Amino acid sequence: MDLVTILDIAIGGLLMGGIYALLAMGLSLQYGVARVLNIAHGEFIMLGAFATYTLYTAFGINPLLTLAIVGPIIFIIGFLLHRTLFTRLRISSPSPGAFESRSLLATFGILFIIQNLALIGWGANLRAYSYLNFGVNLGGAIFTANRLVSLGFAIGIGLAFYIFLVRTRMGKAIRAAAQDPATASLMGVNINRVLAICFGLGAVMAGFAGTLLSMRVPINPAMGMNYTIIAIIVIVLGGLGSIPGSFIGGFILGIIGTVVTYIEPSLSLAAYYFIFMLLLLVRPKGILGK
Amino acid sequence: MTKKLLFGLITITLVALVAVPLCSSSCVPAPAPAKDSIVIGASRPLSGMNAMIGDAAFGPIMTMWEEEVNAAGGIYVADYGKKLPIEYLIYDDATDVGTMVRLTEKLILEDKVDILFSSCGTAFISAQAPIANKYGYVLLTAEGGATIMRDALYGLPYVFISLPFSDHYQLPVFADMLAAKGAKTAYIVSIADLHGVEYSGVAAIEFARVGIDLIASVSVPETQEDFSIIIKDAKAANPDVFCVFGYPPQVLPCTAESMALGFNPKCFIAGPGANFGFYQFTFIEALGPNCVDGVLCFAAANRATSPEFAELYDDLEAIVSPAMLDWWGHPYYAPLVQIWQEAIEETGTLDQDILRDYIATHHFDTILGDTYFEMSGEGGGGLLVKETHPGEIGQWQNGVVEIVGGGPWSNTVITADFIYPKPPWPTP
Amino acid sequence: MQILEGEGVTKYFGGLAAVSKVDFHVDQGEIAGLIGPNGAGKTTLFNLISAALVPKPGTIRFKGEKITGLKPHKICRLGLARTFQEVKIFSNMTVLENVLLGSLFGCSTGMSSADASREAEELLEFVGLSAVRTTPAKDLTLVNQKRIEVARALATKPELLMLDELMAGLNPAEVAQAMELVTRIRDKGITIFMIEHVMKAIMSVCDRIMVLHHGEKIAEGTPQEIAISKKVVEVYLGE
Amino acid sequence: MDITALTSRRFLVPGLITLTVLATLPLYGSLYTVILITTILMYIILAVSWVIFSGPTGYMSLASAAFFGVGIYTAAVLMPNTGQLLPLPVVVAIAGLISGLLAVLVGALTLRLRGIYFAIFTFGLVEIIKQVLLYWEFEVTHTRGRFVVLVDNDTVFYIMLGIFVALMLTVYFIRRSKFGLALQSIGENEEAAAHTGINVTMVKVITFGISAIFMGAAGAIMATRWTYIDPYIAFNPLFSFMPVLMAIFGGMGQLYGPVIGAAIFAYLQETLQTTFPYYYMLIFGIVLVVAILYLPNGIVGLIQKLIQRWRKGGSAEQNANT
Repeated sequence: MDLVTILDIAIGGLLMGGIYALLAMGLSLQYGVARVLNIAHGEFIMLGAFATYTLYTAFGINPLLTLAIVGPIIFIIGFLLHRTLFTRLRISSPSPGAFESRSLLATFGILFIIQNLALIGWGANLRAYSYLNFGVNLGGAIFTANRLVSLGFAIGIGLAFYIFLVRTRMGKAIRAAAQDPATASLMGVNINRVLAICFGLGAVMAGFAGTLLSMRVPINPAMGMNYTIIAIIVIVLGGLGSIPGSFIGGFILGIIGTVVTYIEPSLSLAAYYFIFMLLLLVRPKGILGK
Repeated sequence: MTKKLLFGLITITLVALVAVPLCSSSCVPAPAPAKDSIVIGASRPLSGMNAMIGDAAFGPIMTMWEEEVNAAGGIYVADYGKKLPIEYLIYDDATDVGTMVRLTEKLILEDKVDILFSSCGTAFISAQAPIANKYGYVLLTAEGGATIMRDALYGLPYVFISLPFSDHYQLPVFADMLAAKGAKTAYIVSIADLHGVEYSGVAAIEFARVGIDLIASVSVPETQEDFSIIIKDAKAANPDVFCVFGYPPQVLPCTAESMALGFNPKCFIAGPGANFGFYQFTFIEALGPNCVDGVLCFAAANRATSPEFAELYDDLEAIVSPAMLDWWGHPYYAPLVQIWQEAIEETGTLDQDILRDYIATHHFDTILGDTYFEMSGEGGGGLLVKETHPGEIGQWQNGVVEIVGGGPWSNTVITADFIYPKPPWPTP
Repeated sequence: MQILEGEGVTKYFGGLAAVSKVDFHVDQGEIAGLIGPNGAGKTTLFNLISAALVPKPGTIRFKGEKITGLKPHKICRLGLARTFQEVKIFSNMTVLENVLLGSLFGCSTGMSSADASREAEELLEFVGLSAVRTTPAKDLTLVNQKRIEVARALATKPELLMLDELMAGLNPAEVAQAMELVTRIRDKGITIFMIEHVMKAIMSVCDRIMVLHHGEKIAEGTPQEIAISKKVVEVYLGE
Repeated sequence: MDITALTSRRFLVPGLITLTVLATLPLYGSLYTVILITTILMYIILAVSWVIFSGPTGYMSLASAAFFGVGIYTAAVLMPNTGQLLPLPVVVAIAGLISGLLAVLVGALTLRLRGIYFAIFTFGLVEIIKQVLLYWEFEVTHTRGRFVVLVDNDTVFYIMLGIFVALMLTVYFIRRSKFGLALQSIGENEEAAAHTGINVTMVKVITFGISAIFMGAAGAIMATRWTYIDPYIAFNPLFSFMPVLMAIFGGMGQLYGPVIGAAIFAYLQETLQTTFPYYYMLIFGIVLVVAILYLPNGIVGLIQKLIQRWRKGGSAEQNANT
């Protein structure tokens, strides 16, 4: 194996992992903090992808600039969804377990609703566009520019979010809520608002991932489920509620995926699940789980 | 109080949602029909992954036919002594085979539709064919076709397959074209499903026949997204011919990566996917209308094939976006409705057995020209004969899919010469 | 004869030793007590013995046989039963069913359903719960729920019964009843190993007492010896 | 969860009536009603089987599609349209046993995982079986999809009904047995159960196996309805999620919850797909969300509330009379 191949696999893995990490951080916030296992996570990815597609092809807005438009819109959708639905569910549920199963069911409903609305709005057709689709040479290994840019944004968004969590008041409130919602609310944190913000931010990250994905993957209204599954796997691998865990888990899964594709593509998905399940048996609480 | 009211309201709604259709469908006996329309039933993927195929392929043909027939007052059916308009009864199978099977049986047993239209996707048709056959409903299949289905036709007298597929007669034609140009090596990427396996398998046989070496045949799972490693591997192998036997989610990323990584084999074939308008539209913004020139696809006809095809595509373009035009499937879906119409008008009945025998034994005059099915033995089903095919292989040239390959029979219309090697990918 | 012995029993949680190199033993037929301030590692030691946790390193022997590494249900069937500091009953099952489970599953020798029922009834009589046998366990008072636990443990036919703070949260009259129950159990020939905070109780019923502090055993002896041990007094006063 | 509810006497008479109504269905029901009820029974079997294990133990299993799929595929292999190798009931039994064995193996390996970790592991199981099977079929046996023999609709219906009855009887006998008591105690308090001498792992693994047997059997019989099987069709993740949704929708507090939940869910889906084909997901989604908001304990909660209200109304009337 020569150096270029190693670079191919290593950087290729990072490129794949970057998107996975972004996908997973969003879900990690929603599940790790707000305790909503959002099966409709992929639908927010789809919304982000379609929004970017439409803004780019219809209005010629640079796909990367659409992040600024997609972000606030999806945040509002997510925030309101939590305020109107999940807050009520949380208050009316007798136990955290009951809340989890009820919210799981509710997100299935949301999945159906969003997907159907997308079908009505955009039609069932597959859509794709080409943006920054040229090769960039990194030490002999060539990568498409749109993937490198995606990775850059994924890391940037991840870091910005981490700083937000560590440095800001709201970030601290979120971390407190993740630890123990009851205590956090005793300490004067407006827990419902914090959880709604978490849910909204989680949706935004899904939307961002959708924007970045749309630059290189054909999109359609039914695309979401696969990404939801990837995101769930990553957060489980990383350890529930651990944002760094999700970030690292994303990259690990990306590299595993790339390595197995290199070795035997037809078994890549099988190998992928096998390794994941093996890791889970060795570390039943995820890589950074406690 | 409001809570109580709401609670009651929801209960009533839930009960009503369940009870009303139950009653309307089973409690009230259907009145003896005074026939005033031909009811055509179909279980189609209106949601889920296959919706993107169904919506673009047979869907618009169905819509156009309904408008055309009903504008003319309907189809004359001698049994009823009058013209009957057509009426669709379409259910959503949500891209689930189990649901499709059940809804097909509902259409047949409960709705007692006059005609059954095809479901969408090879696996779906494979499951639908035995069901339609069991109840004696003629099934002219649309989006799908495979060798396993042809093999099953011997026991399925009511089933007629229209769409051409791998060895019938796409890949043999393709292999001969390559041999004529002196291609020596090939590299295949295929999706791990029955379509990918069939095409890669048949291609291996056909390539061997004409002396093309198969360097590699790589199969990928349906969720594979990153094709860079495979394209890099292919580039290193430097084959003359590169084949992507997958769907748009594989075909488009493979094309994009090939462009970006500078992989430009002498021949690049991809499908199904490259035969659709959106293949070009994906790159048109960045690279101009000639963005995918040189890429080959499975395609039968274009506007230059005949005035009828020009009209068909113009009509289609009036109701769907040009990105949805399909140069492979539409030429075969459009004749389906023509065959139905002719069979009903000529036999003057909606009786499935009579219609089946008529379709099995007659030649039809459709936009394909002389159109007929080859029957699989005595009690078998039909396969649209290869001599009906107007073409097998297309190539993007100057932003248009030209027909560059077809069988040596009279219906074939080659619209342009096969360009080999393909021109380099355009640069932005 | 020693029915239970531990050698160098140790358990770390993260970097913290909850139980550190503790050697201990319980003699056949005695009532042994385990005391110590909060967080001394008493319940952890019980959990190690009953195999809710696995010591690392250290070995525990029961009736001369090594039991470290066995599953909890195996240990129970060997004749080592326990109760819990925070009651763990089967809340939605009846009192009788709670105890019946012990007779059905807790013994190494199989028992017919009829025998098991009869025995469960007898044990309910023994702990004084016959009147509420068909009541769901969750509807009982704390003291009665603790009695269910004792009866359930006894139903497994133990040779050694470990009681984890049986008397915590009980009023003086109830404590007296519990003490009486403990001696009655011992009179049945069952060895008892108990954790207790109620000093008066433990001093009066125990034959021998061990003292844990910060996971280490700091003293051992008869109640009288413990009462005057400087080390023990320091620990308790220093708290 | 209390699995006594369905097995207690007050359900005996309604149960027998329902059974009689169902068993004679082909005599008076339309051909399609038989097919629809077969599908609904399939969902009920999946949901109830899921609840048998996941209800008392609290493990959220997403392996249903794996067990169901193994059943489907077993039938596809043993009953090709080119010549049935074994009689249908035997195939159904074999399929159930293979699924059950698989569950026992998987259970022994994975029951130490808890919560979402277990859920995702079991979901991975579905994918891994599908992928390995794809590899095996395409690269080794070179099989591209399998056609299954067509079976008479009434036969399919009766076998499905038979599986359903067997499932209900199993639940009944489990409940009455020592084993059922142990299972219930694990649901109440696993730690206490272990220290009371119950081999909790064994009980859980066996329960997991039993629930898988019925899923596999239902899969085998469904294969004959779908007629064409490939790994994608057999191992559809939908069948992992559906039983969970149906059980929560119906309410897990009582066993009749998943039965009713599955029935309503399946029927609603069918109705919407045929009545509002273009808006089916939208309406279905709204119904789900609304139901979740206003029926916190599922359909069971609603029924219990109604019964309570009715009883209260009844007693109030009595009081007024005296």
